[in-house]
Amino acid sequence: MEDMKEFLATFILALFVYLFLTLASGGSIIEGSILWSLEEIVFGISIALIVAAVTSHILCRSKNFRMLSPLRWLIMLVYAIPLFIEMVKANFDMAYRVITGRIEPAIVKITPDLKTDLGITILANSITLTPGTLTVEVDDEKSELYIHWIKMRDDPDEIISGRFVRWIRRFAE
Amino acid sequence: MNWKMSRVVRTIADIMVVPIIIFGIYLIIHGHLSPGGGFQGGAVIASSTALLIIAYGSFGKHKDSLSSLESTGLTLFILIAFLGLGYTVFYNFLASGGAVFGGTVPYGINPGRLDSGGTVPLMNIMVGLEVTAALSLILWMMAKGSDSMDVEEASV
Amino acid sequence: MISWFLHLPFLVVGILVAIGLYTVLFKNNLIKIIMGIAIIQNGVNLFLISLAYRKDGVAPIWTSAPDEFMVMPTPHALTLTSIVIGLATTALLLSFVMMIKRHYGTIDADKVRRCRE
Amino acid sequence: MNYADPLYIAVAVFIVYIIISTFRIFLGPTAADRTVAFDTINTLVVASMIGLGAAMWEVLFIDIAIVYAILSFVTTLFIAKYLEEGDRG
Amino acid sequence: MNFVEHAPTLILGLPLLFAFLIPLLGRISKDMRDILFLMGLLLTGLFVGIMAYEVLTVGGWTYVFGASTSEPTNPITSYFRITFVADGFSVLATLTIALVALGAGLFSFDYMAGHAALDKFYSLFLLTLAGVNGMVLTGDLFNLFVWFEVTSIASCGLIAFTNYRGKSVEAALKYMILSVLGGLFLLISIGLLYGQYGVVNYKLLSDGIAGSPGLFVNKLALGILLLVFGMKASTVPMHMWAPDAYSESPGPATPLIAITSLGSLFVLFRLTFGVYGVNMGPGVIGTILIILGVLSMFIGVSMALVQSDLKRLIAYLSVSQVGYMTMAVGVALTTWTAEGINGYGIMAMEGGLFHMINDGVYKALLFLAAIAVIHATGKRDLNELGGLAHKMPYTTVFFLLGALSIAGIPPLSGFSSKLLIYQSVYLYHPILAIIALVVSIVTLAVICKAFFNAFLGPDQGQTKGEVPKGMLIAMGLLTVVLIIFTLFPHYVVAEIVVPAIRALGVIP
Amino acid sequence: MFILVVLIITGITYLIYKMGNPAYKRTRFKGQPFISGNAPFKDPGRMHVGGDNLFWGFTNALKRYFDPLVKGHTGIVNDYVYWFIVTMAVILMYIYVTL
Amino acid sequence: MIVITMVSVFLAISLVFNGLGVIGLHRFPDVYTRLHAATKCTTFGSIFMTFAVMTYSGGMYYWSNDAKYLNMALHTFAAMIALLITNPTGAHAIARAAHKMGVIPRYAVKDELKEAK
Amino acid sequence: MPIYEIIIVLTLVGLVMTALAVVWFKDLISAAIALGASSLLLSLQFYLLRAPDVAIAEAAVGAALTTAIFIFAIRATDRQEGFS
Amino acid sequence: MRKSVAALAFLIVFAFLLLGMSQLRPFGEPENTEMDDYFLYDQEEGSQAHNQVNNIVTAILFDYRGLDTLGEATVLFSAVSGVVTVLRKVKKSGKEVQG
Repeated sequence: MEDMKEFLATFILALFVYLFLTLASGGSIIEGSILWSLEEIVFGISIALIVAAVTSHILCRSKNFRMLSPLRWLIMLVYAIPLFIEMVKANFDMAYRVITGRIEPAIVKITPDLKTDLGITILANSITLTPGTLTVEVDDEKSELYIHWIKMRDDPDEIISGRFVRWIRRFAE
Repeated sequence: MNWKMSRVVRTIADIMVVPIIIFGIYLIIHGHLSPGGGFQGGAVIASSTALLIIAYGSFGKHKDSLSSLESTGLTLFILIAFLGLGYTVFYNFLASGGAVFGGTVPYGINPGRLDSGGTVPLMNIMVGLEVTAALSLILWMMAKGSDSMDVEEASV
Repeated sequence: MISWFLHLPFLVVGILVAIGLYTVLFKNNLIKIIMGIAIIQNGVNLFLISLAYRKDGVAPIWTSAPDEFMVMPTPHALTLTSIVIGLATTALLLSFVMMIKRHYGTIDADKVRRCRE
Repeated sequence: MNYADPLYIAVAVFIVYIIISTFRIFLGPTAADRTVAFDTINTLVVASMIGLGAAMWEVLFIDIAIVYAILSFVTTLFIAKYLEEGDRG
Repeated sequence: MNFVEHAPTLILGLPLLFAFLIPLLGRISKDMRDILFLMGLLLTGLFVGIMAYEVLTVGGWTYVFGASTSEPTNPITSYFRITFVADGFSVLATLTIALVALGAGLFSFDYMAGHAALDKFYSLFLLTLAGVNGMVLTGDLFNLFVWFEVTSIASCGLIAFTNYRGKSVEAALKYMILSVLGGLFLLISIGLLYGQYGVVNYKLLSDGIAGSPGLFVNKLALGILLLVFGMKASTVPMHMWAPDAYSESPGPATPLIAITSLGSLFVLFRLTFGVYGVNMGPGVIGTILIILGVLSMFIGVSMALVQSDLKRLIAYLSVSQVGYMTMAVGVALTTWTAEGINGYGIMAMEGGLFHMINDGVYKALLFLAAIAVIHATGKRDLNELGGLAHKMPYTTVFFLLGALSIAGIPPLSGFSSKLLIYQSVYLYHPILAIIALVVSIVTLAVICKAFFNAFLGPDQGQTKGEVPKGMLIAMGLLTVVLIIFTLFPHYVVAEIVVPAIRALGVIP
Repeated sequence: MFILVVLIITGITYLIYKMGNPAYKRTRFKGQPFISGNAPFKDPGRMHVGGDNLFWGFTNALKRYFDPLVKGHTGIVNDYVYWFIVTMAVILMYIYVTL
Repeated sequence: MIVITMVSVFLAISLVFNGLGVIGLHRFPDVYTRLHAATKCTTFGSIFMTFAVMTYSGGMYYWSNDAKYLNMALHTFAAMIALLITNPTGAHAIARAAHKMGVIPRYAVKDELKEAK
Repeated sequence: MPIYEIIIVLTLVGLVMTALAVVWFKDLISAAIALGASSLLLSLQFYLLRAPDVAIAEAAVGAALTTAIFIFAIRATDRQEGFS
Repeated sequence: MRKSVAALAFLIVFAFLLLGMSQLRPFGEPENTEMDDYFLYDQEEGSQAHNQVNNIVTAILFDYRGLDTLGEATVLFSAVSGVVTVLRKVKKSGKEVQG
């Protein structure tokens, strides 16, 4: 059963990527033709089958099939909005630091209480993209992140990762 | 190379492998329609191997199968070339024949017309197989070779 | 436009080849020598592609109208071949260097000289 | 004023940025600094490739930018892994 | 399907096909691997024979790849594709290559037994063979570059096959660096010619050069081409890779690597005669070739005199033999006018080309005999060898035949070609003939040194007996060819060498 | 012409003879054969002339020719490339001047 | 016209932030702070570049009704996703490598990672 | 305004600078990084000269695989140029 | 001495390269384009590039110059064979002198 799930997940990902890349190959949509030409669909399905057969054990190495449900993907898309807002803030902050040169860096530890690999990864990357913080080290077993902070303040857990953790817990845990 | 990288990198590598392979295959089979082709796609797929090597430090025991894949790709390539021997070597005998890859293509952009080109897409696929296997093998051998420098004593 | 600009990519090719040759001639480290060879390869590839360029030409793919003015496609094919060959030679040379390090304990060209006379 | 001119100008400025970043490759005291500069150049090259592809009206050229965005990551990881291991002597 | 028409492609394609098949099917069993290797060699030889027969009886032809018919139908556009040239010169070259490769391949079964990863060895062997064949057969400058690189890479893999010896890897590295540099300069000259004329085929290029001979680009490309192929053919002063590569390569690969340098000499002649031709001042090219040849002869043989390593000694001798051919063809080039080569030039040309096929065969025989000695005794230093004639009579005879032939002792075939060279060169300039004679005498001295030290004298008890039969058969094959050349030199010159000269277009 | 050749060869022979050791006297090594100046042979019972000894006289007489030659073959990669480039420069200059 | 205005605005934002990143690359004192500047600013600027191109090609699609511009927009989106995934990971890898190399964060008031080891 | 030519010239300047950096560095890993940057700019140059196939190949080979195997080789030998 | 000669030869080669490059046709304006125009625009014979394959570079790689691609793949194959051969395990062998 797990093999089947692995295979299915890889297959869906591969097919999705392929069809995304070859979208609009069927000609103009407004003129009424379908989005993909027939050859693309046939090739896409066969290639996705082959790739899924070869690399099925790589994608789901942690045997964690939560991400198969479409609802979680939807939440993930919505997550892009707060991330983007944070990025805008980050960049204005960065502009301020670049122009004035006022820095007070430190490396601090936070413990964000996330369990899965995916959650930790998304959190780490989000932190890297947001105000004045940069993930330096991730502990392999425990969920501890060491973060380079360009302007140190108190209570790092809440300031750095508070909002993200709440969002990420909704789709990755 | 038996040292894994951090958890973040490993997870991202796992996620990226399948899209990279699919992208490589996309380059290979659209080689006769858009920029790309057997070699470029093969190199991209081989870089997914590089990603696995770098993230996990090892690559399993695929040396023999990769070597076989390489030989198979090249043998089929040269056989396709020699199948045109009724006319000449490398003659594109499938073109416009209506059979596999025998469709004719009008002028202009036609991204979806995979069914054209005669022997060219077949050769692209064969070269893609060969290049994938060859570059993966090179990377793997060099990673292993750079690892075991002081294991065995060399005879001078 | 000034006339020297018309040859500028070719002159850059000459400079790149010269930089690579300098590295091969005067550097003693084997890996540095191979880097020099890689620079020469880059220069030669740039040379071939510069030969192919036609002013206001587009890429040699039938993307839009049937009648377009395209750059010349033959050097592209030649350069593609030469890039692959460059990768193959670089890999082989580097594996030789690794083996020499294993046998000799050094990669200094002045000390790798057991074949002499 | 052509439609594509803003894109061309932006790309030209990007390439000036790239040249400025190469100074960091020259100056950087440690290899890590050079890697940072390399990463910056990667991103800038990807951005200028996307811009150029649009400016030249070459639809299929965007593929190259995707290849670059993926592969530069692999290169950065290679360098980072070597630096992590430290000098093996 | 008319196989005769496709013979040039099959000469190239069959070794490639078997080289790709050996790692795939050779995993089944060892016998399968050996059979595939032997089949590749024999089929290549067969098609070389077929092509030679067809060319020598009917006439040469040009093969166009990928067109609907293999004959060039349009005088311009057919040559935009890759072409192969099957003429007398190709026959001469491919015959030499096939003979030597057959000998070395038969030799390798017994010699290489016991090594690991033999399928790679056989594969690389066939790849080198295919590369040299492609180099001499092709009619396209860029295709020449591709096969040049195939040859370099495959032969470097062969040299480094004995990777447990540091010296082998070192020799391979040096050869590889020089080859890659040469290949890059070759690519630069291809780019120069392409930028000027827009084509890469020999025929169209020679038409273009005939149209505008005085351009600087032509001269630059000519210099680079001369240099690169001179380097690959191991002429002094770019010869230094050759002794390393010859002496450190594993046994059966040595004649093959020697044949790659002969093959590049063939290519050099094809380029200077076919592409540049009479328009670009053959006298200047001839002078350069003469100078390179004299230097090669003299320095090669002097260095051979002071060697004590058996294989290295023969390697320097082969460098000096390359000088003979270069000098002879250079002399022929200086007499080339618009009417063709006349006077003693024809004789020089005959001597040079006949010496090439001769040299390929007896050099391979000499190398194989030396390798047999090394295989039997495990020693390669002449100070330690001695008295082998008691235990290894056959090898002694083979070595003696090859040695006397390389020194140009009268009844043997080396003498007949050298005699042609002496006569014609004497007419050009007597000093050159004297140098050639002196070099020949010193060669005899070197050969005496090697032979006395290794085979004569009291038995040192280094070996138990003769080498295995497979090696003897291989050496015997080459000896038979050598004896044929010895007995019928006139026939060989008339039937093989003269069509080759005619194919170069220098005599009507 | 032939006489000229003979004269030249005689001259070369005389030169070689002249460059030999003039201090050599016949009586110095009385009683044993002189093999070479390189190394004394170890086992007189199984006397065999080794590789370095055979043309020792010749090479030693022409020491001034052979020494730079042997020393020139250094075995360093840079030197191999050096000779390549030098020959390239010479040939290109020659072609540029004459053609 | 509105498309061109939007494209210009996006391009201006992209230029400003990339410039900030490059300036920061030279202005900051050590690896980590340089990484802050380089990663965040260039990623953000490049994303705005992709926005500009997507707007441009979307406008072209709207005007010309040709599917190839839709294709272009989608591929640009794919490039953006690739940038978004890979850039922070690369920055993390570099930072980790620098810390393992022993590069000390300059002017740092606290280093808990070093204390933890 | 010949903006296209200006872009080409700027890229060539960057190319030469990174190539000089390769020769200048004593630290081989830095030289490998500079070589990667050089090949990056070369690929951009190919892109500008309308050679998309070659640009993809150079991107895949020059930027990723060549740097990777150089780093493997440096890892197996010495990092500094003058060392041993 | 040796270094200065090397530098001189290097400079000569560099000068010749620059001279040759500057004697070439100007950048962007080729002189003879028959072959490429045949690949690009010819409609009469051998026009498979137009009818079959959109990407003309691919058409040249696999059809007009297919043998080059075969050679290129062969180069890669032999390089892989070489790398696998060279980097295989070093065994302590008794047959050390052989080779």
